[in-house]
Amino acid sequence: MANRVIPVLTILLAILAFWYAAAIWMNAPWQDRLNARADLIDVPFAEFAAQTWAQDKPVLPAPHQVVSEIWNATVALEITSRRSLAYHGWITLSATLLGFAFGTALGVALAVAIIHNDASDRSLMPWIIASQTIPILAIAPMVVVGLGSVGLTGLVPKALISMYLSFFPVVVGMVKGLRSPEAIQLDLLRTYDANGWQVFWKLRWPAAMPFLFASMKVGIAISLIGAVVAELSNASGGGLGVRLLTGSYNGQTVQIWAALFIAAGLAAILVAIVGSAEKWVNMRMGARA
Amino acid sequence: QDALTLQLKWVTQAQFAGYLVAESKGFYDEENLDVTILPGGPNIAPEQVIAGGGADIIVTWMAAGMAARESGVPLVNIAQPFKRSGLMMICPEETGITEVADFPGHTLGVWFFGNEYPFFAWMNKEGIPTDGSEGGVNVLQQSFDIQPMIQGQADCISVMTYNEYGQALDAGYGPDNLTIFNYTDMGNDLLEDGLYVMEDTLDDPAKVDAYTRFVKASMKGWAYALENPEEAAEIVVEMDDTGAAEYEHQLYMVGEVTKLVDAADPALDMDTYDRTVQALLDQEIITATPEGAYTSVVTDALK
Amino acid sequence: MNRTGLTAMQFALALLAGGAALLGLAFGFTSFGSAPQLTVFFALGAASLLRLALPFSLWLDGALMLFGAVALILALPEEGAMPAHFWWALVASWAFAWLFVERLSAAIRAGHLPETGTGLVIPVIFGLALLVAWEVITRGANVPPVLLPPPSAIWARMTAEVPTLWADFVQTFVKSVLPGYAIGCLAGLAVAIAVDRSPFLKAGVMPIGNFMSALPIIGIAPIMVMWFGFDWQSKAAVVVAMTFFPMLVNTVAGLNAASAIERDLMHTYAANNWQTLMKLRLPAAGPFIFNALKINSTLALIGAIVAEFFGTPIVGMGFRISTGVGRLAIDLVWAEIAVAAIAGSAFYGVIALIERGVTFWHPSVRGGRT
Amino acid sequence: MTSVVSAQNLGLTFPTGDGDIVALSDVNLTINKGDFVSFIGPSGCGKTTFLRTIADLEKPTSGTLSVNGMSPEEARKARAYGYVFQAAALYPWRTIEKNIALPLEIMGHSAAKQAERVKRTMELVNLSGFEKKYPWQLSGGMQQRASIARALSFDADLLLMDEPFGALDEIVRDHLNSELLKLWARTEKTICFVTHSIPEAVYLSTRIVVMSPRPGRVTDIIESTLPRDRPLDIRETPEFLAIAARVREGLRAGHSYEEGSV
Amino acid sequence: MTSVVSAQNLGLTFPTGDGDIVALSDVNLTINKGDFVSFIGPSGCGKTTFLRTIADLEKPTSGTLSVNGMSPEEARKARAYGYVFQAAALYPWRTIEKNIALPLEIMGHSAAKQAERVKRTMELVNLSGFEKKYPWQLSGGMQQRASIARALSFDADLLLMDEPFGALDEIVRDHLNSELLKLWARTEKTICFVTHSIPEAVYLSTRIVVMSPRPGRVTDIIESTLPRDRPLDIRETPEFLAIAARVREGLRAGHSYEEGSV
Ligand SMILES: Nc1ncnc2c1ncn2[C@@H]1O[C@H](COP(=O)(O)OP(=O)(O)OP(=O)(O)O)[C@@H](O)[C@H]1O
Ligand SMILES: Nc1ncnc2c1ncn2[C@@H]1O[C@H](COP(=O)(O)OP(=O)(O)OP(=O)(O)O)[C@@H](O)[C@H]1O
Ligand SMILES: [Mg+2]
Ligand SMILES: [Mg+2]
Repeated sequence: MANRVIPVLTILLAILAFWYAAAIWMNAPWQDRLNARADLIDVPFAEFAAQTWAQDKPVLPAPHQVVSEIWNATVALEITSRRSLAYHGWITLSATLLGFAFGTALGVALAVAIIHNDASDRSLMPWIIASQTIPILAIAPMVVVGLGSVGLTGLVPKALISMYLSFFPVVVGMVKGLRSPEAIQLDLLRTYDANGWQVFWKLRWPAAMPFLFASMKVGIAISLIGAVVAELSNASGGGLGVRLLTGSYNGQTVQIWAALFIAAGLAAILVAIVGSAEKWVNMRMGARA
Repeated sequence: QDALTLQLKWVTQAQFAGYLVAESKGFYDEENLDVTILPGGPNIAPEQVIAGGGADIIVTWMAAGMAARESGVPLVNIAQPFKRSGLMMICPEETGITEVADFPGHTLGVWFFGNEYPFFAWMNKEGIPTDGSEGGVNVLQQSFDIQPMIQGQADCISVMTYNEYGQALDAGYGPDNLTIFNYTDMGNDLLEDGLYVMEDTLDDPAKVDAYTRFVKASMKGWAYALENPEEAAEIVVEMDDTGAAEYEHQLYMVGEVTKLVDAADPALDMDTYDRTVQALLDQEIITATPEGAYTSVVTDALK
Repeated sequence: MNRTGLTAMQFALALLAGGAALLGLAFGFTSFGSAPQLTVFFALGAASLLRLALPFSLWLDGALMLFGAVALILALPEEGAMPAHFWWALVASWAFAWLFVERLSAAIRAGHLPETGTGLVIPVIFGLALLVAWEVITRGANVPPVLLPPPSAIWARMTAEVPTLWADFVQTFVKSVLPGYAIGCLAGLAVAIAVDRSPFLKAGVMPIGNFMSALPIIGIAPIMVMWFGFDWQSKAAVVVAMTFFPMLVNTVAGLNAASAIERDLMHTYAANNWQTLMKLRLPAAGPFIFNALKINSTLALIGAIVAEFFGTPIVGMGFRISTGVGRLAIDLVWAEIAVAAIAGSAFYGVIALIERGVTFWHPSVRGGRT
Repeated sequence: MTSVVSAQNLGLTFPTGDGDIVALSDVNLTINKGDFVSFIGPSGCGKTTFLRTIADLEKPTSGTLSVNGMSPEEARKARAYGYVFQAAALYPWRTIEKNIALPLEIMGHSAAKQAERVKRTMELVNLSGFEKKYPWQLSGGMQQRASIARALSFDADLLLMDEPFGALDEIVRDHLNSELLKLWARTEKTICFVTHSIPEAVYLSTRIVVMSPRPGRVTDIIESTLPRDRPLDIRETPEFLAIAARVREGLRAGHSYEEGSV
Repeated sequence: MTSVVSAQNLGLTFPTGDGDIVALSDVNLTINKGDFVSFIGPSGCGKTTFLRTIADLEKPTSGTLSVNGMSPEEARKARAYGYVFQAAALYPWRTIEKNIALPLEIMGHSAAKQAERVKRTMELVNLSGFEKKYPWQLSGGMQQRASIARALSFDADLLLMDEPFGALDEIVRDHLNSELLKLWARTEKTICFVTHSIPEAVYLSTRIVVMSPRPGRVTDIIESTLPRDRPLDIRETPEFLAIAARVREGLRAGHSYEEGSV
């Protein structure tokens, strides 16, 4: 354990040190202006550094500023408060989870169609790739408006955008996974005259499990990105994306960073949850420890 | 109760205090209206929302409304509570800009997304090219804050009196170290936050009646906000879903916005209207003088 | 299989196509003569039901699909909603397209038709069918063009605005995406190689790298604009940040892909680290590196466009898209989206081609499609 | 005697990118009930292909083939045979007993019957006690035996075995050879057995089919004169060595020293 | 005679999750220059481990081992040996000739010398004409020969070969066996050779080391009385069969029929 933790801590410390130094450097010009205006000259370096780490709207907030913003905006607030990042995190999380569920279902369905039908294999794959080259942020507002005009608002449009991003890794992974059984494993079932359904459930599906989980890990992280992007185009209802946006429009850099870190934490937790599900399934499937 | 949906032009803030107060204080209920207020944002075009049927009434700038009318969304102005523009361009004194003639060769920050028309109309009037050619200005798509000025990425930036200008004041800028170009004072203002509806709905007397009651209640809201700025600011903060609105800032904004709004008279001022249309035509933002782009049935009914 | 030589699915599609044509003929009877080409299509489509008795070439299905689509688009009314029986034409030609594609791929699989060439026809037909359906539904159901313009309007706008589109493409793709992509990928590769030398660094950097690659990196776009200014530099910086971690994670995984025995071999030659890296581990990492290059090719474009939403000089695909929505120039927005999709697909395609050339030896390239 | 497998002028050609490969050409062979037939021949001579054709995993391109008097496809659908592949091909996510139960599940046997059959065949291949283990927890030889158990579990009368003992060392191989002989003697199954080892072929078979490549064809069929009951040390008898020598001759004749044939 | 490999009380234990595995215990063995030593024994008895220890791919946990009078590490750095792995381990992105040239590149030979050596060793293993092919375009046997050529290309005096002919059929194996003997006779190399086949071990070796597992140890060392010059049919002589029988005895003694040993 220790030989895993120590390197990570070392690197984290290095990053922190670099960050504090960068904060001094990047916030210095503005601090100079402030000090000049307040007729403060020859500020000792230690004091100057402390000043740059305590600006209201710094170019680069110091780590402790971000941490205290996160603390103030989560633990220190009622969870139902609209200022609470926990509240906004929950909104984003629910869109993420719904979008992830849609995306995984769609991805698996497409993969099944692709491996079972030559025509869909040939016709779908290039367009699925092309679909991912469309800048999602560009169509997100139109999707929100379009769905709004047919009465779908709130969670669903966000979830659909997150689905649009997250189905892709699932299709790609599952097509690979469902095709991963070797010829000999398929031949074996043929000698038993197994039907298509049996081939799917007894061979292809279990063989695809590792691929499914690998792509779900990518997919859930991307789902979160999708939800954030959708919120950038739809300020109503809140969410971490909205906090990023309003933070950006009000020059509230500390707020931006805090929202980013909460999003990062969410992503890490979600990936970890999928990872433990994977471990559990692996155990049930008797994989090597 | 008649259900109406209002699409705001921007995020929930005191710029829309009248509507938010009217909703919060129950003025709409008194008029037997069930109003839903949808906040906007940087990627939401109210014109697109109303064209898709997502709203009944929108708040937008006349330039954007007229441009939309030409691209096939028949919007009609039914009321114009904002009489003046809050738009300004500010230049820190370090840039050495003191008058319009100093502009060429400098970088100016401009908001797009339908907010760029007044600027281009102004430059057009001054004869300053904006296409990057010799003797012209460089135009930058500016973020909705004052960072470009603080970081020196733009020499002059766009601000609203009631919003970003406040941020500039907070940051230690002020009239003594800024050159300020106020669009209204220069006579270059184009009509801002008006209320627009789809043309075909005006054929329905019941709808017109609902609009009339809506405008009436909204103006009551504006009047209330004018008299009780603190309470109005609190209401705005309370109604902001995102939790980003700060009381101090909203209080400042209420104070500034109420200078632009005439709470007693929502009618469209024809002089400003004509000037706006002319500027849009000059700038080729629209190609023909619009017909039927406004109606006074609503405001007349209130008289 | 049955007497018609069709599988159950093809048979169902054939019935659907012929049936829809028959219904179109029946419902369109009252307005006979208003759209002669459609009536002809309905008649021919209904006649295709004769396949129950006679052999019916798959090319006839292809011809019917094409004829139906063209007739339908020509017959679309300029104004107002589309007559109800037109919808049957859409259903019928869609079914013919599907049937054609099914039969075509069956023929390719059975070896009756060559893979190259005909294999390419299928995705093209799918794309065209999508465009036709889009055109017919937006125009036929009178979807407001400010919500979703028909492809014909988008195409008209594309051809009319070539200089603008080109300038935007240069600003976004050539100036922001390509340098950012190159820097991000190279940096990821270099750091991966450096990190790989030290187990300590690897143990420290990898969990953080994995964490970062799961981050919504898009969120840093406003920060980058704040740091690097409005021009392409900030966009390139976003692209660098977005492409760096996938490359790092994949390369590190790839450098471990060489099997123990392949490494032992190097050990028996007393090869030094550099030799082992160049002759074994980097080549073995090839497939992983290309995987990252492919992922990054789509990420890079999205990153640059998103960053342009937070401030730009007044050129660029993201700028045009965001201001286009504000001006309700939705057809221009879609024209930009089309350019982005084409550029992105081409970029992806080029990388995939290079991958085929460089990692020719990998089983996934040697056999079967990718 | 009834014929279980009967091939007349059987041919099979694989079309490939650079020209056709004639994997089988003009094969004539009849295998009767209770026969133990070994196939031997250099790599690529079509041994596996012939077994796969019997199993309806490949379609002949010429000639006729019947299995139990039916077409191979009908025979496969009637679950006429058990196939032991060259590799064990166990499913890694199933325990050994589940792997052995797989064909029974697919053929829809009741749980009780499955359990009973699995128990019996696991005893037969000497794997009792390893029911709950996963394939990777077993040595290569044990995996191979599990795959044999799987093929035996549903008690088909025809066994097709493709180098089942390839991965084992000589001692273990000897042991399994004699076990297989005992099973065959007890159950009267028909067995088609592919091997590279001449002693193994001679020791086990009633008939040895020698094949040769390019194109794959049968060059010799040797009837064994050894008694059915064969102790291990029969392999040092002159009779055994004579048959082995004949097989080696046949093999050497079919073997060209061109590179492609390795 | 100088000793090339000399092991005293050599032991090697692998620590694993569930207890240590003693792969080698108390191995005493001296291999002299020009010896051809075969290692034979059931799966898991430590043959590969012993070869890997000589090659400095594993570190002994007890006892001493010297190679050419040096420590194994020094010997490896001096490029004292060529190693043929159980699997061919060719790099798929290199052509056959590039694969064979790999050690020469690493050892910094000139291009001309590389070309000459590659040509010579490819001829030796009978692969001429396949220079520009990629590994997957060759049959398993040809790949195995390419890996032998690679080990020969830089002309080390000690060859460590781990079941090099495992994947080949009997005829090809016979052929390569005699080729290897010829090479050995011609070049006076020292060869350590792992095999599962008793006839192969007897046919090739001057000495046969019989090993047995759990823990891996040497149970018997049989000196061959066969002459150095060995035609293929020496394998039918009584002398040959006697040695083979003795090896089989030694092997059987070390072989327990518990499952784990399969
Ligand atoms: N699917 C295939 N496509 C093309 N050629 C094939 C295919 N399967 C086998 N062949 C070719 O058919 C010939 C016979 O192959 P087969 O596998 O039957 O040989 P084998 O006798 O079993 O050899 P081995 O002893 O190596 O198992 C070979 O030349 C092989 O290359
Ligand atoms: N890296 C390792 N970690 C743990 N145990 C190992 C390792 N390598 C080998 N062993 C164990 O050491 C023992 C000897 O293995 P080795 O590979 O030397 O056997 P072998 O005689 O070459 O067998 P085979 O004939 O199967 O090649 C085995 O029990 C094996 O499980
Ligand atoms: Mg075979
Ligand atoms: Mg070994």
